Amino acid sequence: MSYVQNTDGDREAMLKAIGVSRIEDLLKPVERSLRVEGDLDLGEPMSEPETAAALEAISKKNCPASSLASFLGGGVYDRYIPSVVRYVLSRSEFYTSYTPYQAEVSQGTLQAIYEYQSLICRLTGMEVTNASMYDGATALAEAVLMAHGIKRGGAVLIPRALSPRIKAVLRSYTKGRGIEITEVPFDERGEMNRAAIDDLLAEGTAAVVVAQPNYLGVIENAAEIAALAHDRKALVIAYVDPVSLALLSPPGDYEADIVVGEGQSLGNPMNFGGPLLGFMATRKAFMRQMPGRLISGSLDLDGKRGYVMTLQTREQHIRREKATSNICTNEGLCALSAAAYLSALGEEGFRDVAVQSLSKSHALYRLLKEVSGCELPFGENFFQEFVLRLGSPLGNFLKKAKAAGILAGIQLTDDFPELGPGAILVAVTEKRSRADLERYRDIVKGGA
Amino acid sequence: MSYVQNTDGDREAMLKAIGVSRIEDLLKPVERSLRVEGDLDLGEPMSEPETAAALEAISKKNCPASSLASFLGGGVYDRYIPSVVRYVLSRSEFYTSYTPYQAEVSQGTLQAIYEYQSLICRLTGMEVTNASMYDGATALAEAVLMAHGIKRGGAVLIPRALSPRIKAVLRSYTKGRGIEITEVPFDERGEMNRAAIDDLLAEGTAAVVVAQPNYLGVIENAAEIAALAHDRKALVIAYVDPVSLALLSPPGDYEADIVVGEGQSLGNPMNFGGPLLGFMATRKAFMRQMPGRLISGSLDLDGKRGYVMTLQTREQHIRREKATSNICTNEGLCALSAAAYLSALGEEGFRDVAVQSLSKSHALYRLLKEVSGCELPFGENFFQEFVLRLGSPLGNFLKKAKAAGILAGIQLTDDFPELGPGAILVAVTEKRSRADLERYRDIVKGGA
Amino acid sequence: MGKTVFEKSSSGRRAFTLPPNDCPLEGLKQLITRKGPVGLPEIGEQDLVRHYIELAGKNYHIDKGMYPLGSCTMKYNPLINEELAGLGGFTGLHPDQDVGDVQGALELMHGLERALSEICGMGAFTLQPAAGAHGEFTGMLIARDYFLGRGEKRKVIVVPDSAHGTNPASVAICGFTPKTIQSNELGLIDPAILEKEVDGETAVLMLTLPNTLGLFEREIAEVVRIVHDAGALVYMDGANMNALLGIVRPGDIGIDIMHVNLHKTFSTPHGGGGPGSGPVGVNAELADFLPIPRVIKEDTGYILSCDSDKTVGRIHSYFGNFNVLVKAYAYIQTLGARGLKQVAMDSILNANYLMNRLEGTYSLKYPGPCMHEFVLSARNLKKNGVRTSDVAKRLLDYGLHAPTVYFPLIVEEALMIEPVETESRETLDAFAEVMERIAQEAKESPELLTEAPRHTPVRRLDEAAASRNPDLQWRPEEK
Amino acid sequence: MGKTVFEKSSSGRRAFTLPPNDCPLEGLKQLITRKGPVGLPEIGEQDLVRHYIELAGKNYHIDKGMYPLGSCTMKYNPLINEELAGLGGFTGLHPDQDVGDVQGALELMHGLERALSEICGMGAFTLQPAAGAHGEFTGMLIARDYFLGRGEKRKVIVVPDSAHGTNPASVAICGFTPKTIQSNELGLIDPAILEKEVDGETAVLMLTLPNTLGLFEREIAEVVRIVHDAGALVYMDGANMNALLGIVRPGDIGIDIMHVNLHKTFSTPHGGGGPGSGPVGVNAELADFLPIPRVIKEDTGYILSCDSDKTVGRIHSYFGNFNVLVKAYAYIQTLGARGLKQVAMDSILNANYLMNRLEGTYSLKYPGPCMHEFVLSARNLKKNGVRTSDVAKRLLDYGLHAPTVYFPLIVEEALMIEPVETESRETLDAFAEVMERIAQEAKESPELLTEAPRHTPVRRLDEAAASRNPDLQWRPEEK
Ligand SMILES: Cc1ncc(COP(=O)(O)O)c(C=O)c1O
Ligand SMILES: Cc1ncc(COP(=O)(O)O)c(C=O)c1O
Repeated sequence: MSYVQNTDGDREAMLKAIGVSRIEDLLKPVERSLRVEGDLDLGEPMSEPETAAALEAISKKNCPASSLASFLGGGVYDRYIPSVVRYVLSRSEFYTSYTPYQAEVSQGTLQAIYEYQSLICRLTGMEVTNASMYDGATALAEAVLMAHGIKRGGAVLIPRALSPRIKAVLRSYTKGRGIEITEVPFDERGEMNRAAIDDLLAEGTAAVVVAQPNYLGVIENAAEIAALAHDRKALVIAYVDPVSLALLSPPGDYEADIVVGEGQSLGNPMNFGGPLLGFMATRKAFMRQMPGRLISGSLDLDGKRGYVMTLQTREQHIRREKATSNICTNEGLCALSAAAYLSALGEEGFRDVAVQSLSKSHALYRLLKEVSGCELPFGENFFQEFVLRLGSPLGNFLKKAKAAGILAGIQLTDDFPELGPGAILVAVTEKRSRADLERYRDIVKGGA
Repeated sequence: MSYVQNTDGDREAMLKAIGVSRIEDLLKPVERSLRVEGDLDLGEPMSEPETAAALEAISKKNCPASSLASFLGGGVYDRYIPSVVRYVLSRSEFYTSYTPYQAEVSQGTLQAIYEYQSLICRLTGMEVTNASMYDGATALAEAVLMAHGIKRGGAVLIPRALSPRIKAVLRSYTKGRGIEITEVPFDERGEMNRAAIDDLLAEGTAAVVVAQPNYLGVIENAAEIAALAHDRKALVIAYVDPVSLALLSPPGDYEADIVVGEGQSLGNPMNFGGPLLGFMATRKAFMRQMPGRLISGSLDLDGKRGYVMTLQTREQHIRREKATSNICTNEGLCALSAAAYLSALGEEGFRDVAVQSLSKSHALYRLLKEVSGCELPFGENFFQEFVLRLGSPLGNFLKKAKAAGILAGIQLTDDFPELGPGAILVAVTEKRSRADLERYRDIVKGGA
Repeated sequence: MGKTVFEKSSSGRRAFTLPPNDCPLEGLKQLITRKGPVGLPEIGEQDLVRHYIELAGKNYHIDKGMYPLGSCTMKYNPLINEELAGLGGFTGLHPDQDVGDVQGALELMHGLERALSEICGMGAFTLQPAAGAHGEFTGMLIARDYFLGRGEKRKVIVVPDSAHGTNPASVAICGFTPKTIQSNELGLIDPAILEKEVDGETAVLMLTLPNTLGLFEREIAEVVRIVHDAGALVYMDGANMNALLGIVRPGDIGIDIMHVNLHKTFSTPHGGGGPGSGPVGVNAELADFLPIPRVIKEDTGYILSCDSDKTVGRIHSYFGNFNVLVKAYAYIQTLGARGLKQVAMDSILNANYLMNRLEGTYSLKYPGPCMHEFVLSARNLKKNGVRTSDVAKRLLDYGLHAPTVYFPLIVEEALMIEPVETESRETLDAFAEVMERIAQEAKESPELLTEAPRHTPVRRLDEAAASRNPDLQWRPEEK
Repeated sequence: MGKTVFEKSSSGRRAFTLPPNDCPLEGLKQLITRKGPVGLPEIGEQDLVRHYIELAGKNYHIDKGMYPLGSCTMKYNPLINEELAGLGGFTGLHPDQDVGDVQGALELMHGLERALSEICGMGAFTLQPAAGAHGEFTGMLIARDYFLGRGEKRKVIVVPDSAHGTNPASVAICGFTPKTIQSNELGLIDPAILEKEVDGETAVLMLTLPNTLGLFEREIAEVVRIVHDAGALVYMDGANMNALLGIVRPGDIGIDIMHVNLHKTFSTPHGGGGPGSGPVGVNAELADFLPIPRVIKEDTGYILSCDSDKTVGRIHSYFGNFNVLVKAYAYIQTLGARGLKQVAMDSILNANYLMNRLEGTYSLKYPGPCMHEFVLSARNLKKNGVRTSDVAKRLLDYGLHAPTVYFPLIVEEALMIEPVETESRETLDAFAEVMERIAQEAKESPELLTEAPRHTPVRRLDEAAASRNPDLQWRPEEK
């Protein structure tokens, strides 16, 4: 089937109005030799039930983490999503609307995103934030470009304990500008090595990136790192997990200059890793250097409150080659999810998500500590994720866990050979029950 | 969790405004001795994820027909439902609105039901129809009460080949009024025995019910039966399958006086048999005797078209004990489904549903005809459903079919012992594929 | 704007197509007897969606604002319940499936019957009735068969004058004769009057508790005693059960038969007119009269039983509005005992708060405290040429819904207000403020009321013309 | 009315609660370093739903009416695709799951890559870019690494003056230098001018086809020849691919790199600003430069491969906007080859029909036939003191959305109109009628335009004040 509405009768009447006899006549500007001959090799049109059956069959070839006890994290988390979030997202007023170019008929989207901005500012303790970026990785890359722009050059220090995927994106984004990126190793507690930072920081360093918690789950002493960086006039970019901010100091408290992160876990399904939600916040002073769309409150002709896109001169519509970035379509609907999620949970509920993730991840850590042969290289200074080392190749263990309905974690050894063989990253969210944790422990016990 | 919004602070302020100190003080009119002591035995409140998990677990204890190749019918059918129908039903403007008592802010529901009425009139060829009844069975019962009222008494003839469940409901509804209900047997072709009708029809007979097609799937010569009834001044009540009306004469053509039926298969899921959608249509002359709500077009003060509930004097709000029936809350949302369904399919699409059901049921019939030991007691004069007789108890056959993912049909022997042992009612809708039919044939072959 | 779907039709458009037919129609054409088309509209998916979005925009609904409709208990409908009722394991069940394939459904129904029995203090429940009035009818059938079984020819059902219209109608369609008794000056049943009206002819006293004035029958113990002493039964219309959850169990106070409205008390949505569900509960002695089939729990699982020679029979094709039952069950699970009691307490608090605020502005015939609702009268506005219906229409102009009007019949110019527990104090205050402003307007510029509404999709519609000459279906000529 | 969620907050309300925590927090308090609350609103589920329903009511959207936004291809978003993208087998996948557990997802991605390659005539596609501009950036990275690999220091990207703003911006953030070339009097690239601008410094010609005037580059074969002869690559911004489906395959005419916007051409919804998806296709020679990981089909199943020493690397955390890919895949499956071609044909027909009707009323700088869109100018209304933005705002008063305005930059007072194929003739006629009425109003009562809109939730907003002093977050003091 097709979603075209013209009937043959319509077409005839329209062609007559135009004054040609066939649609082909309108294709004159396209030289015949350039045109496709015959049909594309794509198969026959399908009816709705056929498409549905085909896609359902494909979906059943997957074994989704959400249907198992998943301990996978590393940036994307399996969390409870309140029904109200799904409901808001299912309203076509939100999902079938375009970018709010005509503010007067887009107050729904505009106010929702304004509220999203307000919520992100509160979470991060920052003054301004944009309306979303593609994901945490590109948000960090844009933050580095932004810092590099503000400082007019300079190298950037990043933690080694940053997601290898984020590091890869950062490399792709910065190589065109020739920005030097240096990794700061982690110390024996899994924290960013402060001595190494001290060594690597030069007068011209543009920025130091601190990940809080870092990719290995470890809570950094972000304030100390920020102070070190600021001492040498480098900007501080904090890459933060938004849920952790219910319990950890907001980056505003340690005077971060730019804050970025991945917001998927604020009400968005995992969706095989996309769409995600990159967020970015900064100080008011850097507002005009920040990429991305901004929504501002304003007043209408009658003095009534309303919302508009603002500072569009920073964007590519107007300044084109001088734009702060090329981002245009962003992840607006995911930002709406995040706003609905945070509003549904509220102060108490959101804190509870963080508290449960914290206490459940520590409960598993403690259970595993009792198992012999089970190494936990870093201490208890972590939020929701920790490194577990089993000492031998993981294939068998992961298979056994899977058979018991458990996705045990992300393998780390390829990306972090220094962690030794059999290292995995174990994430525990509020969705896991004590019984899941005990089952995990039992499998480790059986296999170790 | 609870959906109450008052906080303790709210309660305090409100009690203060009222001038009492505790909510209990407002319970003064309820003598203390009448009150429940302690908590009900219902368990602890649950959070949303807990409720969801509990209900999902229960739902998984079912093996839904929709996930198998189902040949169950008998009034409720497994049909394709267009996504647009689900979407319309998911809009809270429709499902969370009340009965349209305030017409000016209920034009959405009112127009939708007006369109539903128009569609049912077109399907049945009748002049007026109401806004829905509980189900086909109660619609038929109300039609019998209505005919009895119009004729001021008299017996009612019904086909033996009517759903046994509908007959039971009819008995419950009519026993209070002492209406005599007589079954007319079916002949060797499965049709309502015309000679028997002739015999049973008396001058005072209130109505003859004809089921088209009847419960055994057989297409009746409704026009002939109607003529017989009208000859003796009895009213004709047609109980029709709405999908069959795409291909069969509308009851208006054979001058039925009241038309009723079950509309579930017009865009409503099977839902374990509820909610269903009873429809009822009649001649304009009987409009004021018809039970149920009616929506009429009208004009507003400014001459703008709008819709209102009308002839409410027939209902219980005003005339109370003289109301045409006690029905108040009806199946409005199911009527909306039906309207959306018929509009989505349109003339061609709806006809295709009927054509596919007809041709697929006949294809299976023809396949089974080739299998020895497989009896098909009635001829080819059927729509979408037919009787298959295997001659021996069915337990084994049904089990084997189920194991092959097939729900083979409804057992008939208890309700229709005259059909002999091993009789089942086999329904084939447009959802079944030729492969399903062949699989069915193979199982019969293997087991017969 | 405002066109019907028929006027948006253009031949050849499609919003849905079936997969191709893989079976021939050959040799079947003679079965096709319809001459000419049905006359269904043809429209593309986008335009059909727009049609319904346009209609949706013209509806008030609970997610837009408060519905202060007395007796209707229009409370919030939790989203999760909609999701759960939509699970394929529920929606995809055919009612003729083998019981082995529907154990979950039967477990849920059995669990809901038990929960309702616990909440109401009744011996057993049936879930078959598809709405409240259907429940009343079922209850009357039970009473009929009960007395028939005892060889008693009792034909009279006593109904207070404040009762909902479905009560006498249900009585009448069952072959009983309704007899109306007057409420006393407190709006309650007067035991002294009742005593005189009840006799050996009386089958049932059909009362509503709290009654439709929002009042609890203070003398209920005495009322029940009088009826029982006369050998009759007490039926309770439980549409107002919201106020009693966890506070009073009707069975405990002697109610013999009752119905509840799941689409009110148990938060299942009303769907613009249905589907609803009106389960009926009976005391243990009457359990055998309940409709068949009944869900029975056995050691090996749940079964559907038709074994009962006393049953009133079937009153629905299958098991009632199952999809509605799922939502009610989820609601009860979520709230638990404490949550349900809180519902009652807050519905009572909200009603008294609002009554307290508004009783100076509109007149209150029967003094409080009320239970979950209360009835005001707009008769004090009559001198300004303003009627209750004008107040109602003016509320629409403020973007609010009107209360139930002109019911119960015993209150002149009645405005029956039930705020329900899911409304917040801010919402009640906002409603009260508008009600006060309207009373003021009635004095200062009554035409604002009599010409209301002005800000709705249509203005007041000519109902008289519609009922003189109903236009019940769209026809091309008429346009 | 119009309050933010913060102003609707009341401490202690909850719209969602977690199951109780079955693990102790003991001994972990020292890890908690946040001082004081976050400041999240507290609100009940009903009031939160009402909040978003209120906001929803203030949005225009495709299910309400047409979006004649040129270059945006706002077409109908089929409902079934939303349902399918919401299947648990898709939404519940974690990107770090073992490939064995995600074979369906990989099959879908592989199938979509192949379908896009077939549609565009390209050698290979990546699905990683999350939007069109992200695709442009990816394309520029590929060109960069390609020339780097060849040891060529080409730094210039030639961009026509009619290009979308993201084109030069993408060029710049990649470290290239954009060079703008003027369109000729037909609105097209002039091969003669191009020949002069392209040289050994030129890395890429970045063109849009059909261009943003809705015109097909008649000399495209010559244009491609010139660029290739200079050793440079041709990049095509495929945001306007809707007009070419089944008619022209960019790869066939020599395009080396291109992106398509799934959220335009392939009907995935725009979500009020995203998510989108901007897959990038390259010719076979450039396939190794595509981002990793790539989906490879092997005999035993699908794998994710990072084996490529030429790859530009990763440009997204995982595999792009997977959920969007599902919808595009379903769309392509549903339409098939014939359906896609019909999309192009009808989008061209609709555009020419509307252009033909409106070109007398507004002025048309570049003559047709156009492809899927066209650009009018409202400069003829200037004499009445009316600007394009006034026409746009007046359209809102009629319940319609405005076209894209003031773009492309080379048309004065531009009104860029793309009707798309999912709109019916009736809808186009209704739009044209309003456009004509507005032109009439501009002459007769220009204040209707300059003071528009009047019938929208808010009137014209003070954008200047907002940009002088942006209010980017709600703060209690400010209220
Ligand atoms: C007191 C009372 N009784 C009975 C009913 C009838 O219920 P239903 O509409 O579900 O048939 C209602 C509903 O309005 C009611 O309020
Ligand atoms: C021609 C053209 N190129 C590029 C883009 C940018 O696409 P996106 O918004 O998805 O980044 C657009 C979108 O508006 C466009 O119309």
